[in-house]
Amino acid sequence: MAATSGEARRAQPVTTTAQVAQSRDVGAYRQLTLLAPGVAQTARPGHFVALAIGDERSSMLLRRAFSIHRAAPGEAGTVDVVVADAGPGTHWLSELRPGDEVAVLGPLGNPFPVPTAPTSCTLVGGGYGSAPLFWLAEVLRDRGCRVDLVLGAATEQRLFGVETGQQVADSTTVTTDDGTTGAQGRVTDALPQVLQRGRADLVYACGPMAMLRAVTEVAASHGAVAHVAVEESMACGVGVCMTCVLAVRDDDGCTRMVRSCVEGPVFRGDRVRWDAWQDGLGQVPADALGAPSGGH
Amino acid sequence: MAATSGEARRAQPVTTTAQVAQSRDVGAYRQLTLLAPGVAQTARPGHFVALAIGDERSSMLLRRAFSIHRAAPGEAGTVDVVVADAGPGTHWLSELRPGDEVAVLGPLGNPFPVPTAPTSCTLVGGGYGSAPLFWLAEVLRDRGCRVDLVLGAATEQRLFGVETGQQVADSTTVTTDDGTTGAQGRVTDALPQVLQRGRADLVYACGPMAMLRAVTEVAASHGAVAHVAVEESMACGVGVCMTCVLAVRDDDGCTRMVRSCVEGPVFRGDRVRWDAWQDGLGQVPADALGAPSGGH
Amino acid sequence: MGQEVDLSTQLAGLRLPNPVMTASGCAAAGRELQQFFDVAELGAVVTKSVMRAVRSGRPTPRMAETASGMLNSIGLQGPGIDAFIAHDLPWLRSVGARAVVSIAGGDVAEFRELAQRLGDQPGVCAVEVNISCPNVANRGLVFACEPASSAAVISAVRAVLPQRIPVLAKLSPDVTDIVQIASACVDAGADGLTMVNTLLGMSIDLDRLRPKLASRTGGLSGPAIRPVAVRCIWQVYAAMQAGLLTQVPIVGVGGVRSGGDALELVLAGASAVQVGTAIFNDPCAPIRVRDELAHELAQRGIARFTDAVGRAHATPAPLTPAHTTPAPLDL
Amino acid sequence: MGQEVDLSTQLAGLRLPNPVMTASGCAAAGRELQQFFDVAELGAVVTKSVMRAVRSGRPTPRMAETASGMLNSIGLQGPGIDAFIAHDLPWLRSVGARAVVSIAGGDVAEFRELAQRLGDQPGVCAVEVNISCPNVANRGLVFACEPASSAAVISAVRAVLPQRIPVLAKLSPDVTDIVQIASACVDAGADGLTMVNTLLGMSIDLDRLRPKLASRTGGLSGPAIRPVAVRCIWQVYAAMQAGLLTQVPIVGVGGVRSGGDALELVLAGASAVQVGTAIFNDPCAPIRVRDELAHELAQRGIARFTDAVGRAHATPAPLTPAHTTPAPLDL
Ligand SMILES: Cc1cc2nc3c(=O)[nH]c(=O)nc-3n(C[C@H](O)[C@H](O)[C@H](O)COP(=O)(O)OP(=O)(O)OC[C@H]3O[C@@H](n4cnc5c(N)ncnc54)[C@H](O)[C@@H]3O)c2cc1C
Ligand SMILES: Cc1cc2nc3c(=O)[nH]c(=O)nc-3n(C[C@H](O)[C@H](O)[C@H](O)COP(=O)(O)OP(=O)(O)OC[C@H]3O[C@@H](n4cnc5c(N)ncnc54)[C@H](O)[C@@H]3O)c2cc1C
Ligand SMILES: Cc1cc2nc3c(=O)[nH]c(=O)nc-3n(C[C@H](O)[C@H](O)[C@H](O)COP(=O)(O)O)c2cc1C
Ligand SMILES: Cc1cc2nc3c(=O)[nH]c(=O)nc-3n(C[C@H](O)[C@H](O)[C@H](O)COP(=O)(O)O)c2cc1C
Ligand code: FES
Ligand code: FES
Repeated sequence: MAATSGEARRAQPVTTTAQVAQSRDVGAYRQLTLLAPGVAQTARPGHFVALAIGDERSSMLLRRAFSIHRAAPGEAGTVDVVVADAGPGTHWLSELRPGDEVAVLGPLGNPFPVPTAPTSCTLVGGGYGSAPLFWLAEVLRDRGCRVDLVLGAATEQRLFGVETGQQVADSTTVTTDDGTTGAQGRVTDALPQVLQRGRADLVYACGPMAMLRAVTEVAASHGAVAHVAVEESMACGVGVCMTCVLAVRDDDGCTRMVRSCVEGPVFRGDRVRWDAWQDGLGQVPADALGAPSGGH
Repeated sequence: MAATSGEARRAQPVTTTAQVAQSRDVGAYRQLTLLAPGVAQTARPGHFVALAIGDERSSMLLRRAFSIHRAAPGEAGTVDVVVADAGPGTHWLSELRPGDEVAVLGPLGNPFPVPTAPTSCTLVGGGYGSAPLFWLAEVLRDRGCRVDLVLGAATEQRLFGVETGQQVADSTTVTTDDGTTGAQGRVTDALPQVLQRGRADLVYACGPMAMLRAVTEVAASHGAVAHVAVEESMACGVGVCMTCVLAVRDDDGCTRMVRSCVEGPVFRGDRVRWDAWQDGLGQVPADALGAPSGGH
Repeated sequence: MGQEVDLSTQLAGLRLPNPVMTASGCAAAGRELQQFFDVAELGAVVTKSVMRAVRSGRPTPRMAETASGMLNSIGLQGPGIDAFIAHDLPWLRSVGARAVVSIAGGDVAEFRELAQRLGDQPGVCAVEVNISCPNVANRGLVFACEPASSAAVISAVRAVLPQRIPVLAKLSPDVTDIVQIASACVDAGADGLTMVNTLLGMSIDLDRLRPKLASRTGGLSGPAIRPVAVRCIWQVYAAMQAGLLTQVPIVGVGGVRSGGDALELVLAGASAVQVGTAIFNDPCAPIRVRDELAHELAQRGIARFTDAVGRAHATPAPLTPAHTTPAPLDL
Repeated sequence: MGQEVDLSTQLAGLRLPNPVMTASGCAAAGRELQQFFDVAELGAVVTKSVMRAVRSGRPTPRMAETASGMLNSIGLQGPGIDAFIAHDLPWLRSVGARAVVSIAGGDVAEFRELAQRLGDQPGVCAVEVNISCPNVANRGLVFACEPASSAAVISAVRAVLPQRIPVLAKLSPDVTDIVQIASACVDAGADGLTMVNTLLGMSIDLDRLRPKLASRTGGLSGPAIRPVAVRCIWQVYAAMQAGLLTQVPIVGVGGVRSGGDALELVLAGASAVQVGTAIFNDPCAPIRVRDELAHELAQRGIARFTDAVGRAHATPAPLTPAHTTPAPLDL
């Protein structure tokens, strides 16, 4: 199994008001380029930002979390995010125009751990879940890794970054549920072949929970370790509210309800208690530390 | 006493989404030109509109009321309002830019009653309260009336429409509390002389309650009738909520708590129970119909 | 799309073409809204709570805006029952609107008298009893705060009204145990429950350093309180399902601004829904909510409104053991 | 401008440099916020309610956004008192923060034990007793819903804590008569009252047609509930002024997002203010609220924070008879 570096994983988050430098449609999504040098400086692939919706009079109090698609440090210091218009908050963000302002909090969470030595890696993205993978691919390639990419979505419009993938990865495989482009099927249908071809030791995945679970299982059956970025509802993003927990086994095999915002969002797939997660509900396993719950 | 026409006073209000055609600073205020043909068509001086703040996710549920400064019927059909940035709602409105949309409800309320025969009229405006008076002045002049204007404010910046006044009225007198322009003092200091000079039979006033009261008294002492536009907090603007009431005597001398949105906002000054209004509180006079209150 | 959905609903024998009503005190007696849409198209118009005598209400300011809500302290200003019967009821009949008449009183006798007066009036579809008003005999404590005084009012009203007129008890959320109050009302003969009235709230004027409302406290309404309304409806509906109280229809009210909001109350257990404060933002809100509700139901493939009532009480899918086939992606 | 104002306040013998605290459960034990500002600059850090044992909390989703608010159902996930004493308290001491430790229990014995453990720990400035948790012995009814069980918890805690550590009883607004509960707590020895905890609420997922929270109901917080918090503070403060219960300081909490919001609670009667949900919108909210509060006071010419406490209770100027001199214009 490949060693991954744990150094300097968490970054010092900052709160800042960013100007929107660009906003453009990319398939079914909207890509925002935000001027946020303080965030861009320390961001690494897998970090996320939390964007506030509206001003201090907004009826939507909670920030929305977005994987950083790409950060360009430097004086201008931009951070790109890819937004799916899924509800009122993301809708508000989708309508931002260049020059508008948005409050940004980040970089948050733990980024993808990267191998210390050249390793063969397969990156799997579902829908907008591919957003952080291209930057990760570049970082991995810079370290001498082989990178194979698998991108899937329900339909062509909901794929993100296929062209970029073709530029940054050694191979790019595309699947769609409806077969509008690429192979018809799921990413996990294509994954075994990609893993075999690339002899991957490491798998990185970002997308819906059901996909992450399946990717973890396929990776394991091919002797690879999966690092998956989960997406739990988060109220604070910084570790103070305990809304974003997930059942995860620690080194000693003990299951704890850990905060995905600060102890994740990237977890080793084989540590996540997938059996406790279904249909949008995250159960507290009976053997978890401090289970069962009572009180409120 | 001059006869005023009561015909066709209330208009059929409509709800519409208006585009902002123009937004510009005028002294301390912001003048908005809204494309609202349905409203412009039936509006008359003294009518008001109620503007919604933000969209269906706004935390500010209640509309804000604004006197119509001027309505230009026709195909384009514009309505102008003059907005003082006094709080979060008016601040939001002040920041609207051409092309933005705002929900408009109007025309609401009863306009200023206009005399059926040529009459000498004095119009008194305090601060942005002068906004509806210039259009009124034009209507009065069209009917052969003499129009003297008295405009007052705390300071020069808070006067509205002095130049327009000089164009549309027979005379324009300006007062400021701090003497930055015009005579130092209040509108009621200047009013007696204007009334005498113009031999006014009718006085129209719009501004803060304390001013309206004083104007009513000065008018009475000069044998003139005052029509004043009051400004009560309004939740609905259309007569269904009962928040906007004011103690007013009817023809028989009986005091009732009447809705200023539909039975006003223009009242005969000598009918308003000024004794029941002080320091932002509107009391229910003990002799009012249905007083005293209990319950909730 | 909307046309496919059967919106009709049943409230204790009263059949309504659709479940959307105005909330008491937010639509006067319907006349002013007729300028914007035909109030006869609503499920019903619930009129402002009327008392025996003409009332001038509370001093002003009577309202204050709050975050996603507002406070009001109108003080039940109104013309009194005689004028209501002489002017408002006939008008509602003349336009073909279904009238649910809300009544309020300072003591049981006043409630009884109001119900008596209404019992033989044509055009009264139902009587909603606003028990969230102060009981003059009990230090001004509102009736709805105590099971016994709530029950006393409801049974007095039920006793004098003809059986064909359903009695809806309108409950206050400001109680420790709403199921207890609901239970007392149902036992006393309420044919349905309207939930909820406003929450008691207050707001301070930071310039004048005093309460914004002349009456200091007022009723909090609007989207801010919707989670409380949903919870109250849920609790009482669940208690009915569990057999803890007799099943009667619930009329949901509190923070409904859109068809989706209305659906939330319905899924929690409401057989009809009232629109209140949202009218002040949009005078067309009640009829818009009706149309949006039809659309929301159609989108979800629910052909009959009544199939949605209480639907969220169906237990969420239990967690099954780990299995390796992932659900189809819907990215 | 802010510097001119003396922000210090007194809570039952505990002197704080300023009145702004974090709200329990919204700042963990302070460590995460230290990344954004120095928590020692706050009046105090109120820690997440701790129980005897480690607790994994409730299933997810544990939160839902609502209009100007949110619902949560964390279920008091936490490390248990031993780990809290071993890790969190020493950290707070190490950075010089004032710690108000919130405790929760399923029965009186658990509360007592927690207080006992904390009594001899250095760095405990005050203990806040979260009585809004279910009483396992009483069908899970929360302690704060009944005067007797509230009093039982408070007197047990007060009895075992050294006198120098003030006990704050944290009340639930979900009661018919908050003055009654406040009174019971003060009689049982509470040195102060924290008002209010969340309101019980619920939200339905319109796609899944089931409650959004896995635990169905949850606590409603945020600006939406501020009018309820202000009203509760006002009622209890007024009752104290009227001599109906012993005067103790009130710590206000509920919907504070800005210094102006904090001032609202203060004018209603709060001697200190907690910031909760607003932290999720802005992790710097507590320190920003402190600065904004200083500014709001300075703007109003109030040189000492304590002069603002309860100020809105001064009766509004009575209406004097008609006079003809108008007040100066301020257009
Ligand atoms: C670590 C992380 C990274 C993410 N990266 C991206 C990304 O790159 N691009 C993207 O489009 N979306 C991303 N999401 C999901 C995104 O945060 C949600 O789509 C968004 O919060 C929905 O907000 P809304 O107001 O549009 O929807 P609503 O459903 O109205 O939101 C209501 C509340 O639920 C929360 N919520 C709703 N859906 C989700 C969700 N899927 N995940 C977490 N919280 C949710 C919201 O934050 C909000 O608090 C990410 C989420 C997480 C946790
Ligand atoms: C008939 C009428 C005509 C008006 N014409 C004008 C005009 O031409 N230009 C102009 O600038 N303003 C006018 N006003 C006042 C304007 O409506 C208020 O300034 C505005 O509502 C304040 O909103 P806000 O959100 O900025 O302030 P906030 O104080 O935050 O408002 C909070 C709530 O109080 C109400 N409110 C606050 N101040 C007033 C007030 N002075 N009068 C009525 N309600 C108030 C608001 O409508 C809102 O519901 C008029 C008011 C009325 C009733
Ligand atoms: C201005 C106003 C007046 C009200 N008057 C009454 C009333 O007379 N009788 C009554 O039962 N409820 C009254 N209510 C309460 C509403 O009917 C409704 O229960 C409450 O406002 C919650 O619904 P909403 O959020 O849709 O407004 C009033 C509410 C408002 C805002
Ligand atoms: C996520 C979350 C967790 C909370 N946990 C606790 C808790 O453990 N103990 C407690 O007394 N109150 C808890 N509360 C309630 C808050 O301390 C506060 O009383 C309430 O949220 C109202 O204040 P706010 O509107 O500023 O959030 C919690 C609130 C939230 C939002
Ligand atoms: S989102 Fe608050 S702890 Fe993770
Ligand atoms: S503002 Fe509603 S009745 Fe006048």
